[in-house]
Amino acid sequence: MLAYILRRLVISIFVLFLATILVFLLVAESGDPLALLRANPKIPHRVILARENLLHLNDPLYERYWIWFSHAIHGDFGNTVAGQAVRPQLVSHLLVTLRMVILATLISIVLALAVGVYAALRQGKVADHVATVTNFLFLAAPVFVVGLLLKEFVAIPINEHLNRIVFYTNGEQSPTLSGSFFSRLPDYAAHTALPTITLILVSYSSWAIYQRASILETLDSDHVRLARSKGISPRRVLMRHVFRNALIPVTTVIALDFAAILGGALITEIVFGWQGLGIWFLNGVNGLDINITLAYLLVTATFVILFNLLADIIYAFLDPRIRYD
Amino acid sequence: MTETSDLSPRQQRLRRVSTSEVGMHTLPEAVPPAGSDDEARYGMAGDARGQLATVARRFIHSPMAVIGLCIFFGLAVAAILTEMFWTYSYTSITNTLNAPPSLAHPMGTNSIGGDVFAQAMHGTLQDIEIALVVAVLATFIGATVGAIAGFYRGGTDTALMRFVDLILVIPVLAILIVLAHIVAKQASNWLWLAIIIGAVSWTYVARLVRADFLSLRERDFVEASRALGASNRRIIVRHMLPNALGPIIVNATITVALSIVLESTLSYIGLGIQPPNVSLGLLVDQGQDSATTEWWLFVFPVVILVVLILSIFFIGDGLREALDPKKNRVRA
Amino acid sequence: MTDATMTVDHLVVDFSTGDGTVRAVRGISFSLAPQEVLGIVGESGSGKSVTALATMGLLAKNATVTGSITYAGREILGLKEKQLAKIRGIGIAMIFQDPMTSLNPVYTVGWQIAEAVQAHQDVDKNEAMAKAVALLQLVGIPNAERRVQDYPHEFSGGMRQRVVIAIAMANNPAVILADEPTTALDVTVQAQVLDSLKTALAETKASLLLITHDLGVIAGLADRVLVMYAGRPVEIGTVDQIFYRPAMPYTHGLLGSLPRLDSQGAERLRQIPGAPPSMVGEMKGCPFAPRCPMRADICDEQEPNLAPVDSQPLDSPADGSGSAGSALDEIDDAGHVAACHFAGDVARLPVASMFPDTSADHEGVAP
Amino acid sequence: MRPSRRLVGVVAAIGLAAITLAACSSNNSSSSTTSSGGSTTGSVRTGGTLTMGLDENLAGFNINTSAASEYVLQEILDQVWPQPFIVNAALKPVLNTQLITSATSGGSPQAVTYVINPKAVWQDGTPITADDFIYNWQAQSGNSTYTDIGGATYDAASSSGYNQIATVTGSNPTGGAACDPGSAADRNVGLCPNGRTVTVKYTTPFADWQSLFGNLVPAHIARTVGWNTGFAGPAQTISGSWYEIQSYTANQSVVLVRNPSYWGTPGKLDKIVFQFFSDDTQEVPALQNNEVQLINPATVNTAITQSAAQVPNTTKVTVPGLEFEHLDFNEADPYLAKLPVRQAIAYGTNRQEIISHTVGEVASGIVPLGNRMFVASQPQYVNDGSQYDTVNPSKAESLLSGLGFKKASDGYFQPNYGPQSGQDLTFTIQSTSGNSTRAQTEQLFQAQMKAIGIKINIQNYDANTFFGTNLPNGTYQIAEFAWVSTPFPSGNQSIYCSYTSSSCGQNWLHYANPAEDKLLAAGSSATSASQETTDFNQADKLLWNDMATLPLYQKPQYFAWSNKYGNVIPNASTTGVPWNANLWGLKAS
Repeated sequence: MLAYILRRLVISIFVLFLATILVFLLVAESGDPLALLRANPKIPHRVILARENLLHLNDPLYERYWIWFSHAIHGDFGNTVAGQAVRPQLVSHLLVTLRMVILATLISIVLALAVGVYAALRQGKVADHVATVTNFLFLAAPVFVVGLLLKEFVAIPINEHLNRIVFYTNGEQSPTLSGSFFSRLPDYAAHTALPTITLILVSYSSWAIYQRASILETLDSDHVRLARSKGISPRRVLMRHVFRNALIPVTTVIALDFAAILGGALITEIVFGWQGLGIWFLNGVNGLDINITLAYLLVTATFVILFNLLADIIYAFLDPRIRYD
Repeated sequence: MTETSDLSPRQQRLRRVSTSEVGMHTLPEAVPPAGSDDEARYGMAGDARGQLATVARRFIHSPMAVIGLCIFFGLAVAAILTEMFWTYSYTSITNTLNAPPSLAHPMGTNSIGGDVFAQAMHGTLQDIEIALVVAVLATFIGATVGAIAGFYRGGTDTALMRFVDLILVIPVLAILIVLAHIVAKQASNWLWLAIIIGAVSWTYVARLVRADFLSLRERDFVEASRALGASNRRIIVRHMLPNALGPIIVNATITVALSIVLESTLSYIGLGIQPPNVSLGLLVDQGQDSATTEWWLFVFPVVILVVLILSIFFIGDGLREALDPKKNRVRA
Repeated sequence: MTDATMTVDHLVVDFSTGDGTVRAVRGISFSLAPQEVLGIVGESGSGKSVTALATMGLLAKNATVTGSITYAGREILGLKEKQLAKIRGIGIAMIFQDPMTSLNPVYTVGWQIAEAVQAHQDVDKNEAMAKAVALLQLVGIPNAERRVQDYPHEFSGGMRQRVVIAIAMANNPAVILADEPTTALDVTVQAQVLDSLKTALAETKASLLLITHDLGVIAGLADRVLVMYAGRPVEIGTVDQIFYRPAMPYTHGLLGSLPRLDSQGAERLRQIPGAPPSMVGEMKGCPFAPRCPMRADICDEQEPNLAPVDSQPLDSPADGSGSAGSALDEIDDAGHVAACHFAGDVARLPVASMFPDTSADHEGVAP
Repeated sequence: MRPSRRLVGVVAAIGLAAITLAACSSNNSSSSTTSSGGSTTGSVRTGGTLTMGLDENLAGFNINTSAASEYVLQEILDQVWPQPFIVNAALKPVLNTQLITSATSGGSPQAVTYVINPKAVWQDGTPITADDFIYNWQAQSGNSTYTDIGGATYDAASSSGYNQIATVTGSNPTGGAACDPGSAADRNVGLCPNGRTVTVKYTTPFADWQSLFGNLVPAHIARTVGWNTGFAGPAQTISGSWYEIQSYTANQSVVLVRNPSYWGTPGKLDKIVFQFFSDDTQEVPALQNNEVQLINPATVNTAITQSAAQVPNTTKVTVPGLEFEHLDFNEADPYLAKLPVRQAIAYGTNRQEIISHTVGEVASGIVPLGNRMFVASQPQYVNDGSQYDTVNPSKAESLLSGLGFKKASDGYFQPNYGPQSGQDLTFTIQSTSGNSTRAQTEQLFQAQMKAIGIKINIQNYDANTFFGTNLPNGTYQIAEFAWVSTPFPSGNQSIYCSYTSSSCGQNWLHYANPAEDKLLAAGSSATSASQETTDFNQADKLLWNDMATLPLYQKPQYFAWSNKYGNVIPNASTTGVPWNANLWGLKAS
């Protein structure tokens, strides 16, 4: 198992390496990040030359990549086009994004499993139809639509109705926030609620549909039939045989979707004005900022890879047939 | 996951129809049995015409799928008719500014007097156009790559699948943003948009087809064809591909829905369709600030967008069930 | 038979599917005496397995079951899952067709047997596990003490089926339903599994409902045989009656496809042409008629009911079939019923002589 | 989404914006100078907090560097760094007398003398002296002999004006003390760095001298931490004005509190908080939620104004801004090179319709702009293009016919020469993508041009490509974007002087007229404000005659704030609304 995971890790890192080259080339070839400065005659030419040197813009591409790469493996992601260090920015934006993503992922998983099981057990009944249509609705609604609808038609009316702020619609915390962590918690919660709910709604739906199908499939399986034929209680059949086995495929689906959650977080951040990785990345791309783009790529891909490795471990734990060797 | 070849134990069991980003949607499919009835799985092998009739009959018996089909074609036809016969075009500028829905303007007008109905219908058409191009492109590339990887295995497979993995470790939306930025410099043409969305959407089909091919190539009829001296190309195209057709078709349908999601998201963040052209995502973006005031600028595009995507998911789901022989299996 | 362990009466099972209603079982009645072995034979799709699953209450949700099933004199059809659980395993146990899929892949074999033990016996985990080891030894698994810790995928198909048998006998059930217990196995291990099954019967003194399409298995184990076709029993009788006086052309066909050690000379195997009818929708006439060499107009009009078979020669002596002569004469027709308009005539024909001995129609091989 | 809407706006102003940001903005000196900017809204009490929404994040605090030069930072620094002149709400620079007791310009060559308030000190107690002026000049002079720490090139957002300065010297240290000798390391030997009077001598006259030395960087800090990247947070960005930066949370907020070392009249509010929004359209919901109490979103449209209108107890004001949209004609194009074609387009463009369909919906009183040097809200404004005020399609068509262009059956004119000979006369208009007002303007323009027989295609690009590549490279036919006018018109010189000269870097029009060059040069070096105004207005008249560009309208600025606060006075200049934030306060009820 360890050998397998190490092998996976090595291959993942290799893929990641390829990805950085690809993205590096794409961004590098897409234009001159200093074009705006150059177009401004008020900026002394020497200022632009200095910036070029800082960003190594005049070096050959392979050399620029090597400079980036040799620094990046030591945790130094270089400077932004504006001349600031990338790393502190990366860390601060990452912490913001993780706040939403971790919470949303955990709740989505629980919600998806619950809704999936419930719908499967009520198969064909009204509850099943309601759950399924709801799931499909959230599956079909793009993230920004869900976010906007929640903001405009749920959060603001509630706030107005109660005449106090229950849901903040912008930002990850109030600007003047101070005090101990616990005294700040209610403010965090009021800011985090809407974006997290958005992310949950768009994430859970596909998993719930999948979980339902998986449960139905398992319910119909030979081994569940055998389990039932033993005369054990229906509850035990459900928990020990149906739910337990249905979890296996769902694990993979959730793991594979982690990249998608990060993509969804990007849009959610835009809708709710969160200064997370997504907005940072988008501004980086807009500014042809290679180092920001690559840092985002590196950190999201690393999370995806780690999450998938975690899923592999859980998978091996859930399914004894899997022996990674 | 990054290493597809090692996913095989799972892939044998899993056959997800889609993995998407933006919406992060995974339209799941029932987990197929661990048995070996792959060939019959989607019922496309053998007596094609008879199977087709069966599939069609099953599809028609699924109310959601039929509703989805009606809505989808209803919207498409309405959009085409609007384009041809409606008083206003999506570029029309009238002197009725910010008017709520009325008989003359069923969905109201925007701040420069544009007819929202004409724009929403043109946006719908634009979305469908893009989505169809994406689906064709992604399916073609994906099926080709998957077929080659699954058929030849070995080094070819590894190289191709590593490339597929590239797109799995990064959020698809992030790749799209980078690509859209480059494309935007060339031209803000919807075809370019379709091409880049297609360029990131084919990997799922590739994995799907590859997994199918890995199992198909061990099958008797492939062995037999090989023994008879059929060329690789012929074996792939004439014998193996038809057997993988079911999942490919279902996946293509889902790709249509997902590319609308991607396109509208890109348009929402300003990297997709550019004015004066319109797409539903762009209309939502333009209307979002008006959600509570000039609600018609926001609500109509949102509803059409969601209904359009939903209808395609229903079609896809219906197709999947219709093509799934387990559906009608009776234990005996 | 009031002393029957289990009775099935006018059992009808319909499945509603996207293609319409599938009439899987169209009325079957039989009873099972204590320690009796009743074989049910028929092609795939003839409703054998559905009958067994209906008895256990294990059919899918889209199944509609009517009729009556009693166990120990009690109606069990329509019982709630909870009540059924009290009968399953200890009253009626089941052995499934495909040992590759019928064990839960995520639990050890010992765990799964112990679970069955604990379902009806008030024992702790260790005792249950000890029982599991004993059961595994009984069904002939070597190194049982060690192997209880193994997962199903670490066992071969034959071994797994023995584990399933061990589970079935864990609570000494009164009835065991064995649904094609050897079909999915290699021929070489079939005999071993059958031995395990016999051991199980000997240990538990259970009645056995043996579902198979393998007439060889029936011949070795069964007391009585029920032949099913298109969801209905078409012939019921003792093993001798069925094997030597088949009164239904279909039974003839089945026997013809079986190599017989008791036949003399180089008799060719015979095939039943065509395929079983679709089970969707209503049927008219005898469902076997399209494949029947004896088809007459009445067959298309009227579906024959089960009726006692009168196979006494119309005028003695019987011609041609003198080879088995004296043995045949000893078989009486008591309890022998068949659903054929020409049952009597058929029973008088030499076994398996009705169908051509061509093997060309490969497609139509049953099952 | 729309990050960077404001950035687009600022960027649109490139050259001018840099000047504006680097130089012109300053804060008003005292309460008495608010006269023409609007009335004070009654007495306010001391204490309280106001949170204002800003729509960009910061890239450092030294606004004089190209990396950090942004509008939002100016709004913060209005109250933090010393501002000799403050542009008031009437768009006039006014001396900040709490900092500089007098500033006079005169002589030949031009010399400007500033007398610094002897009590003026930085937050850390270091006096504000000539040294700060010397250092700020050196850093922004563009002269390679002056370098930042480590020998790095000074990153200056603009060297305009500073590069015309010959020397900056101090005199009259506090209390009649002797001049410090200065140090070679600080490059102020013999310049009397501790002097409280500063004399700035120019090599060539610079009419807009008041625009220099705004956002004065503390020299003693900068020499230690570095000009370019040293000002990363509150620790280095020490105050020399009313408020100091208490905390800065990247991408979140900047919190200002009263500067205890301030020598003059202290600010009223205890705390001013600036909260950053990644999308300015979210500012209205935030106002509604009372998350912020003052907003000035870059996006101004009906959606914003209408939803803000639903927020009770707030004042909403729309003010014509200094930014103006215009059509830019590239004369390198064989058809746009013809004056009649440009005139035809100008006559065919219904500017009134464009206004009423776009900005007119949110702000009343916006008129077609008739001047490129001054906007209508400036006192120097003259409408030089009145003949184009009303649309005149027949005139447009006759101009095109006059060139020998024939109107084809599809209603479009067809040129009789060049690449489009015998085809419909077609131009592509381009602008920045993601800006709905510009997109709508283009659509209206397209329809209006169709009416006079010119086919228009629309093609927009991201700001980087549009401003960074397409405009400078001249790869456009007609462009639509904004210039930012300032109280200091000299910035216009580099836009309209002949493109053949290397100093006319923003003349992307391929426009060249020696008479224009002369007028612009005269205006920039004029020694009196009235002469400067006359010269630039004449230059503008000439541009109308040559129809170099077609100004469309002033972009309105939108402000909304809670009625609980008094003395909030919108300011359309790039100084921003916090120009008098030291006077803001909760109304005394």
